[in-house]
Amino acid sequence: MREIAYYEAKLEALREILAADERVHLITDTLTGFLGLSPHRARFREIAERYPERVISPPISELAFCGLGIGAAMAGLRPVVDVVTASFIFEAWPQVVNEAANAFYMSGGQTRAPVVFHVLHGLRGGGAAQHSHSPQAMLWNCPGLEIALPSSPRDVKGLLKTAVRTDNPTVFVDHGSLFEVRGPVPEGDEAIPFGVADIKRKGKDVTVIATSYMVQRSLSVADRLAQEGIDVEVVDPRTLVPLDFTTLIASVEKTRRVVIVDECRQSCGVAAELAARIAEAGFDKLKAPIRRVTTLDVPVPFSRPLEDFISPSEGRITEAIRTVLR
Amino acid sequence: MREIAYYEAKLEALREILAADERVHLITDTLTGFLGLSPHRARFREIAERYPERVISPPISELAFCGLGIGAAMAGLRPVVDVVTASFIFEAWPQVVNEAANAFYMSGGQTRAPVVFHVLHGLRGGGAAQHSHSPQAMLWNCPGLEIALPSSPRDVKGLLKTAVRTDNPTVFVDHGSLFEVRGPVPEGDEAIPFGVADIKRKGKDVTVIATSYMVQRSLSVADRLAQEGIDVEVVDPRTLVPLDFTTLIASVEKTRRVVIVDECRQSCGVAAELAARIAEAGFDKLKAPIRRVTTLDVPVPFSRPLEDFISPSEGRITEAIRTVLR
Amino acid sequence: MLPKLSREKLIDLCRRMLLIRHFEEKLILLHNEGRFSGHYHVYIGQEATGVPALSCLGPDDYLFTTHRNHGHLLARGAEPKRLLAEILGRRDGYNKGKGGTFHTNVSALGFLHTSAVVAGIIPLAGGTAYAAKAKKSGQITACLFGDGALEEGAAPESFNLASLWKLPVLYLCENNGKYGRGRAIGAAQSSTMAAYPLTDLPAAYKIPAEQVDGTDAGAVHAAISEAVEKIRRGEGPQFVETQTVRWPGSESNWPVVPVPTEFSLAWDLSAVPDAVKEWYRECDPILIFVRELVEGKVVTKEEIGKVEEKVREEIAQAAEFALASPYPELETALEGVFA
Amino acid sequence: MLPKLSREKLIDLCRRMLLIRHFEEKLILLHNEGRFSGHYHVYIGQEATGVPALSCLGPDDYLFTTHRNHGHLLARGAEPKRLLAEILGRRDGYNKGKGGTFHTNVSALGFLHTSAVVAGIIPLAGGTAYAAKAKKSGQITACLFGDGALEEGAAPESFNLASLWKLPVLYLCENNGKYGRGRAIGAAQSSTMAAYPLTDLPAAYKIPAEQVDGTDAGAVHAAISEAVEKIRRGEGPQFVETQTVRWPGSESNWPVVPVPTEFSLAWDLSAVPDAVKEWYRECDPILIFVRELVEGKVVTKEEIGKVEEKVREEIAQAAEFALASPYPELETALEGVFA
Ligand SMILES: Cc1ncc(C[n+]2csc(CCOP(=O)(O)OP(=O)(O)O)c2C)c(N)n1
Ligand SMILES: Cc1ncc(C[n+]2csc(CCOP(=O)(O)OP(=O)(O)O)c2C)c(N)n1
Ligand SMILES: [Mg+2]
Ligand SMILES: [Mg+2]
Repeated sequence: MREIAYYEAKLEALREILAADERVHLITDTLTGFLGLSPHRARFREIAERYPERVISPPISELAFCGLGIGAAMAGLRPVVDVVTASFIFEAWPQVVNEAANAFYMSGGQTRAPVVFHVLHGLRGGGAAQHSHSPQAMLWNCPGLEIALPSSPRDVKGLLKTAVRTDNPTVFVDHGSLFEVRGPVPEGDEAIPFGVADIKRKGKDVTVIATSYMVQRSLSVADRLAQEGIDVEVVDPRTLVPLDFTTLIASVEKTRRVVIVDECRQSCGVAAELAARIAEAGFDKLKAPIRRVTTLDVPVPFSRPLEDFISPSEGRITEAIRTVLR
Repeated sequence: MREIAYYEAKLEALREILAADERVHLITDTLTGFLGLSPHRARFREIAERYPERVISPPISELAFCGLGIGAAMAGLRPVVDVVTASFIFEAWPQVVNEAANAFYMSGGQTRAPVVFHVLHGLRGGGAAQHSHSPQAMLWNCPGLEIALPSSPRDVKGLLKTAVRTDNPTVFVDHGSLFEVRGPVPEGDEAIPFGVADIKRKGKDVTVIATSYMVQRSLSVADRLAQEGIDVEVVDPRTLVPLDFTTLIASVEKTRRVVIVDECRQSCGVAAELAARIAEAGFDKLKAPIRRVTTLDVPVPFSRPLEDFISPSEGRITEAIRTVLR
Repeated sequence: MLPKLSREKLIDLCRRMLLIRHFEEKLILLHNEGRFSGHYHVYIGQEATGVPALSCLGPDDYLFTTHRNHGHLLARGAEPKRLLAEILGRRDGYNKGKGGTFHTNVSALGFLHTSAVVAGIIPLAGGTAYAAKAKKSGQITACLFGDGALEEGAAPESFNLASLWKLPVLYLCENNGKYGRGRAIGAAQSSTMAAYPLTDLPAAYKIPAEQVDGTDAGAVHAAISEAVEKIRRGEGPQFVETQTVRWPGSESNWPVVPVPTEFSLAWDLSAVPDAVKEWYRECDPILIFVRELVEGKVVTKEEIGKVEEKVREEIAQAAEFALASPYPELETALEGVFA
Repeated sequence: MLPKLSREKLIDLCRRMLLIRHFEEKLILLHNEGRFSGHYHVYIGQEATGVPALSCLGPDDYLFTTHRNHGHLLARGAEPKRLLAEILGRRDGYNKGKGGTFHTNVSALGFLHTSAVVAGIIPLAGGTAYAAKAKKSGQITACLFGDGALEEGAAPESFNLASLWKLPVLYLCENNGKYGRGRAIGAAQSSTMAAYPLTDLPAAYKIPAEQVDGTDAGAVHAAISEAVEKIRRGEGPQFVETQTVRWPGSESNWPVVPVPTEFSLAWDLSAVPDAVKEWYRECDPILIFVRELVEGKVVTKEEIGKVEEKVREEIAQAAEFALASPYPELETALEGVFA
């Protein structure tokens, strides 16, 4: 299979989605569309130019344009709304968590809101306290939203296709540090269903459950530890809602040792929920306490050494793995 | 000690706070001030009338008036901002989680923002999907905010006093269903320090960690189970940030069985964090998996029987206790 | 002033207004009997806004409404029995009991989503308008909200988008705060909104904005039909503010009925308590409309009496239906989170 | 036009403008050398707004600024070395390296908090103004933001509060989008803001609002000092929009220096690349100011040369200081979350 870069797979998905379904509209800054500050962002322009009526650039009004996306979805479009930096979804919080998430349920099934919100989450190198959020834990605490977190070129393409096709509001949580990752991506239309975890690396000694960019970090830690004879299994849930708990717990029952790596802050983060569920379901299987490796519970400092220090770094992942193996 | 109603203790605290410290200003709908739709709300009016310059009624602009509270705190006041229904704090989300929470840290300690946000959280009987949120889990995922959840007349008075005195932004998460609860409240100024859990009922068979109104529910379950000879310890953290984990884990080590009762939705909720921490720290102490009793992971339905069904009811608490004792 | 409409149409407007009033008065009784819990809001006093305004819309148009939605749904033809069942949290409610008073919506009538978050619908309305424009379907969106909604930033943000993108949306701002005495009894604009007259705000965004007496069915009908025409011609968003005086029954947080409405109050207020007489004499939009109909010789009092009688029956049947409808199965609480 | 100020004061303004310019040009070089990571924004082209505007404030007044804060801090007297250390993430930075370019603030100078969330400071500024009014301290608050901030609902919501409560706040909107070509190179108002002229928005809230040429130091000084006086007299919030043309070096997402500034460009543009010559000739506020100073016979070219020389030295020392400052101890990342 051909290998392409993550950002190329993402652009390819957008291109194919627009070509296949004229209900799809992109609400995005057409100069940075879906790639944020990536040096490749100009590549989006060609897409924007091909669909001038379906790719629109909004004012700095996240609350209004996210709400507009929800309303347009209710009326039959398939809007993909690019909020860019994940921290800015907070500006649209009332629309996302209190309108989109509730629409289908509280209408008694009358109204669907198949909107996709696209955000770039996490530590990005100098983003400091206000531009480095990972809102997926808060979003998971809010029933009614699907949450997808790709971690590979193949996943970003396949999950984005599904995000646009499901009948539910979806938050597509991407990470700028993935853009240069290269990997195999099938040609043509291969949507990846939501709710199917992916074992990114098979192993027998310890299960590392990782999300988003942390999958890549965990894989490189696993490679390094393999040289010491430690055989790490890396499991990527790919979507939090719906969650493929079956695959997760099967891996846990095999290895009986678990590390969870996620970029949300620890308290009430994604790793907390996964840890709580696994600790309950795997109570008499676990041979060691579950370790969480997350962004530490502080606002994100600007200075790079400090930012690296609080991040779920390869060093901290390695240490956690060693601890659960002890 | 005299016994008074919770709402009276709360009003007394507000009265004493205003009298003691002229930096305190209340931003609140003066017609419902701090009591929401409670039948006692008119009792607030007397306070509002005594301090016309320090009790002000804002427009329906949560983002702006919460931000105004933060700014006023930065300039030396001690504003207490009543957001009323907790769901409306979402309107102010960018100011609360991305300004107030970060101010002290990202200024390198130059700027304090000792504002208090007051919200009424949780299921309230017919509040439906948009008016029934418990945002404390989302807030705990956001370092920089103190979070207090009173559960008794004494606590509401003592914690409110501390909330106004600490130098940090605090979210004061109250529950309308507590207002009629009666209990002992010392006369005079007795602030309750943050970060000190309270054992609301001593017991030896099982630890129930409960927050806010769920403390009251757990206490009545405990009373009922006592008749069957089941001796339940009910521990109330009272503040999530800072968290008195020492008291929690001490109780866990004593009973070795844990149920966590909290009104947030389950996924990434407060109970998830507590469960994850206890499962890790108490790994070889626990005799049974930790059970969480939370609001189920669905939007809140309007119809009363459905609302009761998804709530962390006495029935579900009882069942969870029996399960961990099995 | 009477709307310039056929006799049949005028009678139909009258019927709808009476239907709303009797529905709401019944609802208050049911609440007082403890038949449902939760806070709720009634539309009494605003009937001459909703009914003529919504009569200007086409069958495919979209609508969004708020916590004060009952009147809008009924004006558009929702069945009282299913609406009432919803408000009582029953299985036969439009939303299967999951929405309740705050969120009743009927997508078949164009009401896709009803938000009780103040201003929550204003961004959404831009979305359906955007979709209709993209699809060139000719549908417009009517966004119905209160004066308080303008205090939320969601309103101006959305006005900007609608104006820039010339979206086919009608903003109907029902200002029930005229002479209001503070938030709880209707926002007194002068104390909560510096942008006064309220039309100054949409006007700043170059959205044509007009004020009209919301108790005058003819004036409302004229203003709304003109605005709707402009929108259909592609002139972009339009804003209309209708002004009404808050019904004294809504002055506390929980509505009370000072006197049960019957059309004959239009001429005889002896049954009305003195404290509220002025409102029923000067401000009750239904009584004004009834007087205009009779004095304009469109209908006789007897004819109106018959209309009201039928409305009463319909409401009685609706109440019977709703009270007989079972509560939803408990397991349904766990269903329908995702499509 | 020159501000009506003493010769010493005018020279001081000139010095501050040059300080900002040289600081920012140095910063771009340091970034190109990889000395710090993260996105950042420079103030080049807006110096004749910030410097004269901030000179109208008193020492106790409060200020809030944005992602584009460096110029404001320097205009107010922040030490270049500590500012630069902050932007490089070093221990001696004003924020101990925790804030960085987006969040540098100096509370001793009245800058309590710098938000890089567009419009994030606008609600906060109402708060310090509210506090000053409550304490009758006479302090005013200057809230400095870009044209794009008006697109966020936080702006109109806050204008409403400020107007209703007559808060002592100056809104200074630096519109650097004049002739901008789309968001990334400065919001072209006409395409992103329907409320145009921008002053229409505050005016709707009854906040007196004025537009002024932001490259004309004298005009800015006159407008701001008048606004400040009105605020101090208790007339409530005032709004001033200053218009500048975006510096061509900021047209991409990462700034580049087309030509290093020296004051002599005011008369000799031969070193300037043709593509950007127009901006340096017509729009560079520093060169305009320098020409006015010399042509108005306030100072000689030689005197300005000396000022610039000192500025250059100060910047060189600042860079040396900042680069020599160590990174913070790692454990400090975990400190200072709570007071
Ligand atoms: C965001 C938000 N804040 C506060 C409330 C509480 N609330 C419910 S109705 C209401 C008044 C709304 O006034 P208006 O929009 O004029 O509508 P009216 O009730 O007068 O029809 C308020 C403040 C809410 N529902 N949503
Ligand atoms: C809420 C939010 N949305 C988007 C951004 C990304 N962003 C950073 S600067 C900027 C443009 C701001 O324009 P303006 O306010 O005119 O300031 P300027 O940069 O032109 O000085 C944007 C959109 C942000 N920082 N915050
Ligand atoms: Mg109103
Ligand atoms: Mg700008």
